[in-house]
Amino acid sequence: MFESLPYHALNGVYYGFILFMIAAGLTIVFGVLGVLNLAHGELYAFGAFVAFSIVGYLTGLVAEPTGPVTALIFGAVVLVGSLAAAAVLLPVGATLEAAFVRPIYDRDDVYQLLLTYALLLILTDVMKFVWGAKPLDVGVYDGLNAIPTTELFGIDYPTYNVVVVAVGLVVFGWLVWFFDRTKTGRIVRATAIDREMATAIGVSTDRIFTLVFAMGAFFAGFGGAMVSIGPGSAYLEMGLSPLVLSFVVIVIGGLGSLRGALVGALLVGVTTQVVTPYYSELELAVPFVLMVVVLLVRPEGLYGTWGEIE
Amino acid sequence: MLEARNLRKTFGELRATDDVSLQFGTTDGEMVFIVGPNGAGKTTLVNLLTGLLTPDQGSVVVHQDDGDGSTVEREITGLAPEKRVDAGLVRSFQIVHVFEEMTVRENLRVAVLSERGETLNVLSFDDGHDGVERTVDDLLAQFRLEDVADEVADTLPHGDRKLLDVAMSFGLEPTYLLLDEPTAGVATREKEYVIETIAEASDADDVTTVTIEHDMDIVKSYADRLVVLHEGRVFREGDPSLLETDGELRRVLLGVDE
Amino acid sequence: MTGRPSSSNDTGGIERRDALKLVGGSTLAVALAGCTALIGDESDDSTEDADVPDEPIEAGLQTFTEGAPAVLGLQAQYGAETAVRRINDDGGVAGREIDLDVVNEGDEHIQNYRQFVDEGKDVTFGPISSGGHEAMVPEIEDRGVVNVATDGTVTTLYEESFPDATYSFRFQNHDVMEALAAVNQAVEVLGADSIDTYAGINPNYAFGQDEMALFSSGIEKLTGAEEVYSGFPELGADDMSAHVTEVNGTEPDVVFSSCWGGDATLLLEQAHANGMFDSTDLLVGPVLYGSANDLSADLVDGPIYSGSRNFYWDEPGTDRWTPAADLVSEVQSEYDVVPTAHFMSGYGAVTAWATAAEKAVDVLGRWPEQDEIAAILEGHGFFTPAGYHTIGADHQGYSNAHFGELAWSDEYDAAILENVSVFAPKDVSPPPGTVSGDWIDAW
Amino acid sequence: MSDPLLEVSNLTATVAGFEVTHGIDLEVGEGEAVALVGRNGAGKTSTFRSIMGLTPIAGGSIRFDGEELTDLRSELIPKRGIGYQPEGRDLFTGMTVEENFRLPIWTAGDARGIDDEDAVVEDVFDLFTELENRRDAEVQNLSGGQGKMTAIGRALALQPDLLILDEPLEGLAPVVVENLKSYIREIIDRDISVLVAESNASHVPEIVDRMYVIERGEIVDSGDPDDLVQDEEIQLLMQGGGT
Amino acid sequence: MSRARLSAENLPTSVRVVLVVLGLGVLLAVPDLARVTPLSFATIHKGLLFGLAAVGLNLLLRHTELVSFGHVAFFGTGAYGAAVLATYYEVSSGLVLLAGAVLAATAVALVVGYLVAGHLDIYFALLTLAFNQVLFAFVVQSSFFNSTDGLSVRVGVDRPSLLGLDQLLVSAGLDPVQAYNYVLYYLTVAILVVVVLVTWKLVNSPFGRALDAIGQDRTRARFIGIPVERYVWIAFTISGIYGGIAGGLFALLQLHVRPEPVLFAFVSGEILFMAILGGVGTLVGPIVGGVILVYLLDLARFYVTYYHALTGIVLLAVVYFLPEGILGSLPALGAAIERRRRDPGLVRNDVETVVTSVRRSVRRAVTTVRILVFGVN
Repeated sequence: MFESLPYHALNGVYYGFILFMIAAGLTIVFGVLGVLNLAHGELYAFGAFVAFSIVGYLTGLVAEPTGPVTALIFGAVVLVGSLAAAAVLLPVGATLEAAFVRPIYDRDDVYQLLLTYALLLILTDVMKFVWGAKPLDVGVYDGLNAIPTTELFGIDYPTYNVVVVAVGLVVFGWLVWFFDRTKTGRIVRATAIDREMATAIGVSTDRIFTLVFAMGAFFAGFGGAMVSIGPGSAYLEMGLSPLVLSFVVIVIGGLGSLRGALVGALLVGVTTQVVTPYYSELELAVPFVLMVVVLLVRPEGLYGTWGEIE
Repeated sequence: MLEARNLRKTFGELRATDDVSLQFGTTDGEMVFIVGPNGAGKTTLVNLLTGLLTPDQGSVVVHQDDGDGSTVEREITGLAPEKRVDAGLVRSFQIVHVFEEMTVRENLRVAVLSERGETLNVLSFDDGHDGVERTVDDLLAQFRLEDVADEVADTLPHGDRKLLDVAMSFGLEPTYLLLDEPTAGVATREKEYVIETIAEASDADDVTTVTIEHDMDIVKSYADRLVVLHEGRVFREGDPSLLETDGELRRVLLGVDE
Repeated sequence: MTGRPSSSNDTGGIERRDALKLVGGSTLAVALAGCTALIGDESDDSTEDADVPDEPIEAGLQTFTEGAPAVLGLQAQYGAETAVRRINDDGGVAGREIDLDVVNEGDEHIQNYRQFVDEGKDVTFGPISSGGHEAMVPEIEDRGVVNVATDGTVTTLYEESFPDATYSFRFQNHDVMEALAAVNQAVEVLGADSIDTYAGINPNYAFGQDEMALFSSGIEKLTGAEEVYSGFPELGADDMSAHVTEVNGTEPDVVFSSCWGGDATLLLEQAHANGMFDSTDLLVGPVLYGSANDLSADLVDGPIYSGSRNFYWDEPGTDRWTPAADLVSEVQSEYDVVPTAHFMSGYGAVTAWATAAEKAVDVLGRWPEQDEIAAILEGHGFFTPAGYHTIGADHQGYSNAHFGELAWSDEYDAAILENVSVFAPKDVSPPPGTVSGDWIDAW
Repeated sequence: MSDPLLEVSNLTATVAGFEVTHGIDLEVGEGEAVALVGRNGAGKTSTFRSIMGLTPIAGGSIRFDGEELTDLRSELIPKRGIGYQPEGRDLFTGMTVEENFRLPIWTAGDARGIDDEDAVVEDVFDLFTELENRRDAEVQNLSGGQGKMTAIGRALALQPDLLILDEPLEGLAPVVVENLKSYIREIIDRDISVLVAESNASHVPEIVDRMYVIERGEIVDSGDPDDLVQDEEIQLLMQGGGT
Repeated sequence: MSRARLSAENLPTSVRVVLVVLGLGVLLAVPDLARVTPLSFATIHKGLLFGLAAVGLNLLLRHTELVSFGHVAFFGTGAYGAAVLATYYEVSSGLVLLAGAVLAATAVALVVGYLVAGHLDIYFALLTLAFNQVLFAFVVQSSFFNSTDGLSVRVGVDRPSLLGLDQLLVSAGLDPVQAYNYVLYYLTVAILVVVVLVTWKLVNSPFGRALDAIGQDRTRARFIGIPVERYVWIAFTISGIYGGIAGGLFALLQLHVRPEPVLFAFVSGEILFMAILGGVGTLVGPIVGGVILVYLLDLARFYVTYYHALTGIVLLAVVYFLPEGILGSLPALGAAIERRRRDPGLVRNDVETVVTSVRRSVRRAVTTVRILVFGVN
């Protein structure tokens, strides 16, 4: 009964990295701006739709993969397309922050929730207007899987999954590098830790907030793009469940903690995938039970410190 | 009597409270003042006594009259703050803690209602208790808050908020009242009045007060006993006249080399 | 029960001659079938003298118009609109045109129905959701405005929960039909003797659970096969690899899946990517073809058979059944999709009601009341491009069930079915008044 | 005398809509070291925060180097050349001492005309020699004195024309206080203007040339520190006695 | 968190009396209003029920200042409580069903409340959300609750009886469905009035003041002797009971209960938004918010294609222009209009303000683009 366990764990790792990419943006925004962005899931969906258009266009320019080399080219084109799709989210996120979120930072939390909920609804219809009401599948999944990866090791693990894990690791690595090593990243951290003091050394918190929200949107969109080039498709309400799961992930990991988001995501991903085949009925409940247990035992989450990115 | 026994509390590498043993209320209505430079551990000690912090080591004990003249010891080290209030232990805060969106009267009313064990009452109106209102009126008068009785707390000048904080503590009819810098930020002319009120109330109701205070004039005039903390330890304990006589104490406390 | 399916070369289960008798000469039936030539220009004037109001018929359809389930819902909408268009082009129902309002069903089925009734709708159609339909039935009975469900195929609904419904009908067959058609198809492809083990991957809600249960009892009856795995990914899942992995681990002869919409594409994509077709001989799915327009050529590659409920657009063949002749091109030019079974859900629901209403006007000589239309709908027979349908005395639809091998068509740029088998209603669904479970047990 | 570097006139600041300072006037000349002395809560911190643009101003003006600061966005004020060590430390926790020094250069270095970032950082370490071997320590692990030094160092890294220090000596052990005083004197010797707040008047004469006494949000006296510290009335005030 | 003091309570008593009478009048007239206007009676009824749940949520939100993301758990528990009694125990008395609803919700609220009472802020919010989703997952998986198809609230096909009042109306010649809905509606109104009165009494009692104390300064509350966690627990349970009553009535209204509409966590969010929309600082604002949001969510789709956006824009407008929610902002709005009537010159200022803020927004957007193109700093 349990001989497939390693496969389930591998599937969980892949799923965890998908969750991580979505949750990372949410946790950054929350960590720095202190705003729980309910529209995050829609930005993720937005990324998926944009990826449908951009990746679809780009792969239309290259041939379907026929051998390992063309497959690699194909894969590269898809990845570039996904990045381009996520990049579209940068101005979207920045505009949302500057136009809508900024005026209400000093309002009560609940109004921020209401505002981001309103944005969620509006974004949904923006997508409906642009891409229509039906699910869209860019259909590059098969082409991606034509790149041989794990077959070389005799494991039947779709190349797409390998790509997601690799990309997820790169995203994590990049984020850690950004916040630990770059000037801008450390300025962002300083702003998160102490807004006033950051101002007092010359940081424009307005700009940092815009940047961070744009970044959050970028990673949400990138997560969406990665899903959209995978076996799933882009559809309007696709953001709801990842949004709720992202809450779970960042709470388990500790609010504002990147490492926490990664560990939380992998924990949720692997647990869900390992439990699901044996106890299907628990699939929905697993992440939440996990979160309740973590919060009751460690109220701060596994890593987190409030408002600090680490 | 309220007693600290070998209390110790560390934060990281910092020993905020280091093996402190003290007794308060050895005489009825005693006024003890705790003084010491910033960082001496005064507030930490009060937090340990009132249950905001749990000590790493040591215990907090109250000696209670068991009714037939003898006293029993009751250890309250692990007791929740609200339970300590029942045991007669009340405090005010250095940073004002009042209910910002309530009026002054409402603030006092909650305290008095709580003291009377009425807070679970849902059948009456909060302002429908004559006895409570009389007490609130008394407190308002006692702390000169009548004029601002219907002002919302967060619109009050700092001094009045401070007075309100202290007044709420008095509304709880404490046996032991721990006051963390009750006069900090209070206008100078009102300072005397605040401390005078505390002294009077302490006398009248046999309340033992433990007050953190920086103003040495006040300490000199009102202290029955002085406790000097320095670097987490009890540096001196005794008569307030020490302030005049003890050179080392003056240096530590006032930063004055003489 | 023999389990012996009729093939597509038969007459399609229902005898044409019987069917034509039931048409009763109504122009409408012909219009709906999409072929006025069927009875030439011999028009029937009986409804023209009837006492019928002038204003159009207000009709409401609730269906999933957006998001993941729109894969099915929009097809139903296209179907209903196409039927309405044809009816109106042909002069309406006893001279009355139909005005169709479409609304997204969401999770608010009862609320939607109430709103339609409050707006004064003469008839309502929908929903897709089976749970939503179940919730609506008593409300429909209370309000007394006829609703013909497009879908909502809970098996037990009219068998056990509401055996005495008056105003609530369902055009689609109940889901026992699809599950049993899948059983029969599997037996036909692999042979009963070669099926020793089976597995299931079904959406984790009432529909998926029911379908799996029905498939299990059916296949065990016919082949004595043993279930080796049954997984239930949540509806609208992001990932099914756990279940595919388990299937790979247990290597069943047949895999059954009632996944639909995005779940169906997800399943096929992950099944291919994880090499599931190396581990199993056959995948049968009653509603996979619902995603015909969202599949790609590589996804339909493999031993995959899909049901298409009571309608597959190439069956009966257009050369033999002219009403279907123009349909695909009409739908493709109008909506840029090939029609699927859910198209017929919408088309058929509207047609069922419209033909019944027309028949009622014929009989009564005036516009019928709700209960009169309802009475006529019981046991009502009518044609659509899919052939002949009846609404049983138990208020649910009975029509032929279609099943075939998934294949790719460059011509249509969509998935198609090849080697379509057609199962007569009596072979795959219990007679009205019999509970499905009991019926299968009695095989 | 030329125009003062910093000129605060008639400054009224509000916190939560409540006036915390009333008509403050003070000046700091080029290269001058000035103290603002008063008890806890007298209005020192509010005055400083107003200068830094962190506390809203209800009236009055703040001129720095001939420019009006009151309309300036607060993040531009450090870029004009004011370094600020807030009361407490408010260091950027989770980051090293060195990072705390580099941050202001990254944000305001261009505006301050700093070309050689490393040179500036080393300069700060040269001043606070005992931070040298704590360079890579995360700031939350520093002792009280080291924390204060880091906070001052961070303000210095801006290469400010004016350094505002809010109770730099508060809460430190006497030895450390002496140490820190000598550092501050060294900074003053580098021709940086300093405005320092103190609640303990006794330190002041050793550090500054001139002092203001603040009480209840108003400047009540100013002059030579040596004279003022001897003044009975000021002593009384500082100890909190009545007037 | 600090909230401005309740503006609505600053209204003169006479105005308030007029408003109360007006409100009650409108409530009572809804069935007739719905007959002569295109307003949907059923939707308003549903909105009132969600509003009732939002009143319960607001008890926590306004007084203890805790944001619950899991309030629909109690609404759903209540609804299912009634459905289980009807389906499995053939209970046909509406009152008994309602009692079952309240009992079920109370039990769940007691358990959840005990576990979350010590948590604050976002942790409280997300814990309540988690319990909500665990409950949802449990019901969806359970064949006892008939998983996603849900349970009927009828015995057979019969509607529950409502104290025989509906029968009375039927014998007076009313259509049975209409009779049932009218009686249920007026029962709802009666319960609503009672609940509002009880809430009013509650929040103005010593206990209510203690809850305010907890919300405004937990530490202080503790140090005046209030057992904070216990009181939060009690308040949480009371708020859950409101949810249960509303859910039970909803079960009686819909006569069928399915998990998504009454247990899914997003509906919890909607209840929260109802309270904010109507006015957190007011007693009956959440009811107004409930009716409006339910109306938008349920019926906007009948009228416009982009109904999500419509709802979103309404909410945006409330956030920006009615900062205290609809009811909460009425006094300020009234005063502003009154001022402008007396001094029309102010309108010009308003226009200027709008122009300036638009210009500022444009400038911000330009800056934003510049940041993106040239990077930060």
